[in-house]
Amino acid sequence: MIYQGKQKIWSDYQKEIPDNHWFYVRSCIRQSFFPASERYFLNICRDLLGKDIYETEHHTTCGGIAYHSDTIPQETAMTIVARQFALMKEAGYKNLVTSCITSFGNYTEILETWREFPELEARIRENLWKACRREFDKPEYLAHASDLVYKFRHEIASKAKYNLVDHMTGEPLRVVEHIGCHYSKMFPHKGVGGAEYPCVLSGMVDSWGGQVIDYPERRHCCGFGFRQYLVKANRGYSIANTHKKFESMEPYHPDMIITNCPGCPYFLDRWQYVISEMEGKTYGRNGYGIPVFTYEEVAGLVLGFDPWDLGLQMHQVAVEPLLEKMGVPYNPKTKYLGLNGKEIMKPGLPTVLKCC
Amino acid sequence: MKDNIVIVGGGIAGMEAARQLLLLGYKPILVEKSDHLGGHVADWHCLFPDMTPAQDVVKGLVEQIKDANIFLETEVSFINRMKMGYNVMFSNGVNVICKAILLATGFDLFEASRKEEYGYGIYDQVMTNRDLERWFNTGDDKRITGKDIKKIGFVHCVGSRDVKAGNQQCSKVCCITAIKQAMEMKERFPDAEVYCFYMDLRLFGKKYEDFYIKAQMESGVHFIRGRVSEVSENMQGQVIIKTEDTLSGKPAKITLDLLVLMAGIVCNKQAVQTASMVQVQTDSDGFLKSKDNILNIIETGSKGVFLAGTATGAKTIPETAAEARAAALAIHNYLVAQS
Amino acid sequence: MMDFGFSISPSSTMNLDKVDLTLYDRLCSIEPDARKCMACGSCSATCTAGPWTGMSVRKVLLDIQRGKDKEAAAMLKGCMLCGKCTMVCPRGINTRHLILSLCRIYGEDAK
Amino acid sequence: MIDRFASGFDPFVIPFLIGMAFVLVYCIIGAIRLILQLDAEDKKRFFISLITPKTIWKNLKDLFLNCLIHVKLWKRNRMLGFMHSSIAFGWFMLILLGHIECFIYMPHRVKLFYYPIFFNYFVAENETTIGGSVIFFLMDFFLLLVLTGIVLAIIKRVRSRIFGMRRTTKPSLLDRVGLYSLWLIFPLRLIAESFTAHISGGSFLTIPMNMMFKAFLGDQMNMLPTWWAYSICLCIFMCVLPFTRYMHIPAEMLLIPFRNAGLTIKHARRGFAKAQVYSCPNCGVCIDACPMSVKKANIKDTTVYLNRNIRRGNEKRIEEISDKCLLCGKCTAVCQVGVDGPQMRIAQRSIRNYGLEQDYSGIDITPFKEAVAAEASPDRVLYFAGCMTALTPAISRAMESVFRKAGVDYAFMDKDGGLCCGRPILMAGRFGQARQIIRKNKEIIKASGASTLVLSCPICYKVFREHYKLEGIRVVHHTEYMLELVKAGRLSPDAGSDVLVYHDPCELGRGSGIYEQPRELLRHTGELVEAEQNRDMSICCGGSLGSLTLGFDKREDLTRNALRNLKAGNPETIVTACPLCKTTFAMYSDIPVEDIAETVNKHLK
Repeated sequence: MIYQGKQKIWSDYQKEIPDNHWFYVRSCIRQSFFPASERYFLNICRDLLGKDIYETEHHTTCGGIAYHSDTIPQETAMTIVARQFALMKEAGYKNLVTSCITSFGNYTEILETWREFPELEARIRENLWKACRREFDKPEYLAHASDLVYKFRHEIASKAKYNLVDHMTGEPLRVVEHIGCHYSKMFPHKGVGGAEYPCVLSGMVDSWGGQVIDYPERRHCCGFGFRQYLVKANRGYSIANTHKKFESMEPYHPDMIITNCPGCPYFLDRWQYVISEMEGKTYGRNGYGIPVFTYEEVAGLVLGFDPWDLGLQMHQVAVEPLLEKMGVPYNPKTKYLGLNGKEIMKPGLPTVLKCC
Repeated sequence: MKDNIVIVGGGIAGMEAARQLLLLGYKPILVEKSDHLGGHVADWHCLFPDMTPAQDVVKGLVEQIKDANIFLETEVSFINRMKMGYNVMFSNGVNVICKAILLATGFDLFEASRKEEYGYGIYDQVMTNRDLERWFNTGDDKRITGKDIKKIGFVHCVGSRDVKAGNQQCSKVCCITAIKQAMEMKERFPDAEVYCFYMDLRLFGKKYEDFYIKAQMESGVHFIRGRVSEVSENMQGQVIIKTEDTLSGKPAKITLDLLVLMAGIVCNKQAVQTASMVQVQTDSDGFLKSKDNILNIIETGSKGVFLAGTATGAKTIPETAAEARAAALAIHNYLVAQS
Repeated sequence: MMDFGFSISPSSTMNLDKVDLTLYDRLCSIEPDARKCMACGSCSATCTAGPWTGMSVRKVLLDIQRGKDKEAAAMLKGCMLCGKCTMVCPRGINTRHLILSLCRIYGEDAK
Repeated sequence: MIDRFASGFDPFVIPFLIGMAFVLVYCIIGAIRLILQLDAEDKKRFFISLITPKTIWKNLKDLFLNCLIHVKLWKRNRMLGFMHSSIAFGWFMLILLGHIECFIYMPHRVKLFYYPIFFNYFVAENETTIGGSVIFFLMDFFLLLVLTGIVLAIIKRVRSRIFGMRRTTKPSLLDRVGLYSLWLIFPLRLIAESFTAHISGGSFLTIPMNMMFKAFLGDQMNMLPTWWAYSICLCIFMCVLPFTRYMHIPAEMLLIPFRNAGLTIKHARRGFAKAQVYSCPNCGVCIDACPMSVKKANIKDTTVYLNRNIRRGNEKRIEEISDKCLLCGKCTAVCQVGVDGPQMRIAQRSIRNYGLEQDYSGIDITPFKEAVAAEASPDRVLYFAGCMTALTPAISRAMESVFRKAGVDYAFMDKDGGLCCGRPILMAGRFGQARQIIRKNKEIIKASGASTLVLSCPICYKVFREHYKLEGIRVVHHTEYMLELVKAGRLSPDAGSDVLVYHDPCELGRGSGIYEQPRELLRHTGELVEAEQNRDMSICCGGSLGSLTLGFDKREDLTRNALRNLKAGNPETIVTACPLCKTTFAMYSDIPVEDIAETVNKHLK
């Protein structure tokens, strides 16, 4: 890869990200899959970086999953989104940051649609008024939470306790970055670095000491694809895509995968188990899988938070080999202890994939 | 008067060479076996890529070579090699001693009836590209006149790129001719669907690709990649052709009101005979053999014998004309060196 | 192995890096003319068996060039060996013998 | 005559006895093996033929005419015929007369196997023998006959062209041993008998020789060694015989009854096929006849080499030879012993292993059958043009026109394409698959209810006639059918002045025996000239489907040669009766080539 070439593209796709005062909307599925990620995002931003990030318990789903699964029309999704904007207006914020890539894509798509068809915006305004007597302003800036972490990556790096390097050899870790499709594939100029070579995650990896690996299927979808997974008959197609990605990255021996989408880490993580059961194949070293992280989890690890506080025990693929490589201390005995110190249940072990 | 030069063939190559030689101060002798000048082009209607009327091209040239000695309906009976040139005997009894001979003998259009499976001469509604041009010129052909023509097919590569027809070479101009004729037919029969059945589309020349795009965009010609294998006839006298649509990978059948065969360019058999009188052989492709196929396509192995035009292989008119000019210059240089 | 109620769908992409050309190479070694094909489709269009069995010489050759040996085999089974394809081939390929040779080298695989 | 030796024995007969015993045992065992290799049906047929008076008579006649007189060879070339029959018949007569002689004069010695052969050594003349001078004369006469044959054979070795053979096979080492011993046998016999002529009597040849020897040599010491040499030569010849081309002598004696019993080749290497292989005299007549041997190409792919390689078990060559052949059948037409080259080759092709077997069980012919059945009518003529005719639409169109002009109610069965007739796949040796196709086509034809099936393609015609067994349906080629129409007055072509030459397609002529009908038909339409080689000697056009391996580029010479042959009588048009011949000739011919249907149609109003 010619690095300068990518630099050139990145410079063409720069995104203006305000420094402070954000209205935060959470993701539906991340809260259950990666419960600590969003919390640590807020912790990092508020406590460590001292930013003003507001969130309200009144916000709902953005309707993205239903929209992408063809169960609601776009107007419905627009009205839901309009309500979030109204909440933001009511709270006095102008910058919106979303936790979820699909939300981000959904918001972007809606804002772009309104820009093209103002009459549609007027109708939604009317709908929202009819539905709940609220009014909204469009956000001045729209960002994904990873954009913020990207913006503050150097500050995080300066506070880092650990780096993305093999602490025994000093070699950088080989990191696969995977961007959610809806981040910039629909509207390239809305993402950091554009659609072909977005640098939102690779920027983090670079500044935290890791080495991003470039493999042929780098831009390929994780395989979730909403309908493809949600309809069981299509699930073979979903896993085929994930399988294709892993087959493609396998020769590069990645140490970890970093993602910024709710679905991707989940599917890249869980499908490794399914593939191992179906084909008897694992992609990590010594029978382990390749651990998959959200960007918040990686930031948390770098900043020295306890892995179990970051919720890494919720992953299917064991993270311990990576923690050892990075030199992050962890206590195997507390892996499955809840916040109250009591044992949360231990998962059963897969037949092929090594987990601990 | 300077030295005698005999030009065999009064097509584009022969006429253009004669024109240039006249300008150089020679008085060439031009023999043509048919009763008119212009060769195959004289039978044509319009020429790609600018739809120039073929008659204008031919007439323009004929006008400019009036001063040459032109023998129509005359063939070369025999040629004897002499010490300083050739003794050429014509079928009209004229005997000429000349220093240089230019073989501008042109090509034969492939006899479409030899590909019996295409049914030329067997089915009513099958014609060749030449027949179609004739119809453009005369407006008289029982296959078209007074018929309700709704579907027209053009078969590319008839007698070209086909070992079974004894000609492996590409005839170079049929792709663009087919597209030209397809568009012309579409103009005359706007309601008709026009299909081109091709193996490869070879559109190399100036503005040819524009023609192709125009055929797709404006005329809506359908291009089907597959070589026609058989033709049969139905009760209504329409022709049914069998081909494979190789892009969708399925055998296809289509009923047409008119089938036009793009007969290719093959070597003029008579030319081979004439050439053998001056020891000019045929190349492995069946056309006359040049001294060298890159930089010296004009000269032959025999001294004072030159070639121009499609005698050495399929060519377009501009290529032929350019070659004829080159030949005229080569003859001039040769004669200067001789004296 | 666990049954999840679905399996990994085969890729619709042809991975030309992974194409196994053993059969094609073997074919070319005994029928060098196989390389001559320009996929004009005359053979398939004229095929006597085609309308009945789906046989297409052009596709058989293409499948083998793309390593799709099974598909080619299925199609070959429908050939009636009438030789019409050989007659119409503009490149003069002895398609009939090519088919017979293919039928044979499938046997070599089994050994 | 009296015994010279009381014992009636001398050690020099031992070599002869060894040779004789060996060859007899070998041949008898071989014959039994071949008979056992026949399948049950063929075996039965064979044994029945051996006791049926008609076949017994035919066997005897064929054995006499073919093995002794070589009538076929006489027809081909008199010198060749004379050479072979003088040796074979002369030798046979020598043996026969020897026995007669022995029977007349020494009846008590007849049971000694060797005695009649070396009669002249063991007996002495006395006054009772005077009456036998006729036999002595005959003995000398036949010996002279054989010797002339031998002289011719030696000349033929050096100059085969005199005998009308341009190319012949090269004998193997054993062949040479056999050949030279055969040449030596008779001169030695002459010398041996001459030495004893003054004792045992002789005639015009041996007596003068005896006197001459006496004058030159003077003693009797040479007598015994020449008899030894004679016996040894016989021994050598008989011992090598099973391993040389001379095996054809005993093998043909088995092949003739086999053929007369009506056997066909059931197995590529056993029974009837093996008998054919051994019957091949390696004469090489088929080399000149083979259409592939134009310009000295493919000489080693002729039937004689097939037989030779089968005997040697060279599988690679067997495959090459059997796959290349056009199956035109000309080698069989010229073969002296009647080796069926095409059938032999198809048999070789049939035992090949294919990893992939064609299967047509999935073909659903119901719609086709229904469409045909919907128009069923017993008076209707069913016209099957065949797949090749789809590439020569002029033929089918001409036929349709002929039908219409003759007022024939016809149905064009494969106008929109039909199934293959099965002959091409049969030629490829895939019998099972051919049967599948035949079964399907048969169903369709039966469903049509037609009583006559007219075919345009001789390839189809042959298989329809031989393998379809369409009871109640007459199968005719369009040449026959049109002639019938003409004879019945339903067609009256006007005579033209065109000079036509008729090319006999292999499958129609040699394959189906139709030579006269097309000629008769053509005489109605124009002046017919004959090709240099015609009828069963006609030369294949080179387009045959029979050959599996012969590529397009390799066939041009064959076609041009066939065209040269056809143009011997300066015809204006070449007429054939096969779509494949037409297509093939049209590629290279400089005069028009048309099908007989087109010719006839042109001359109809």
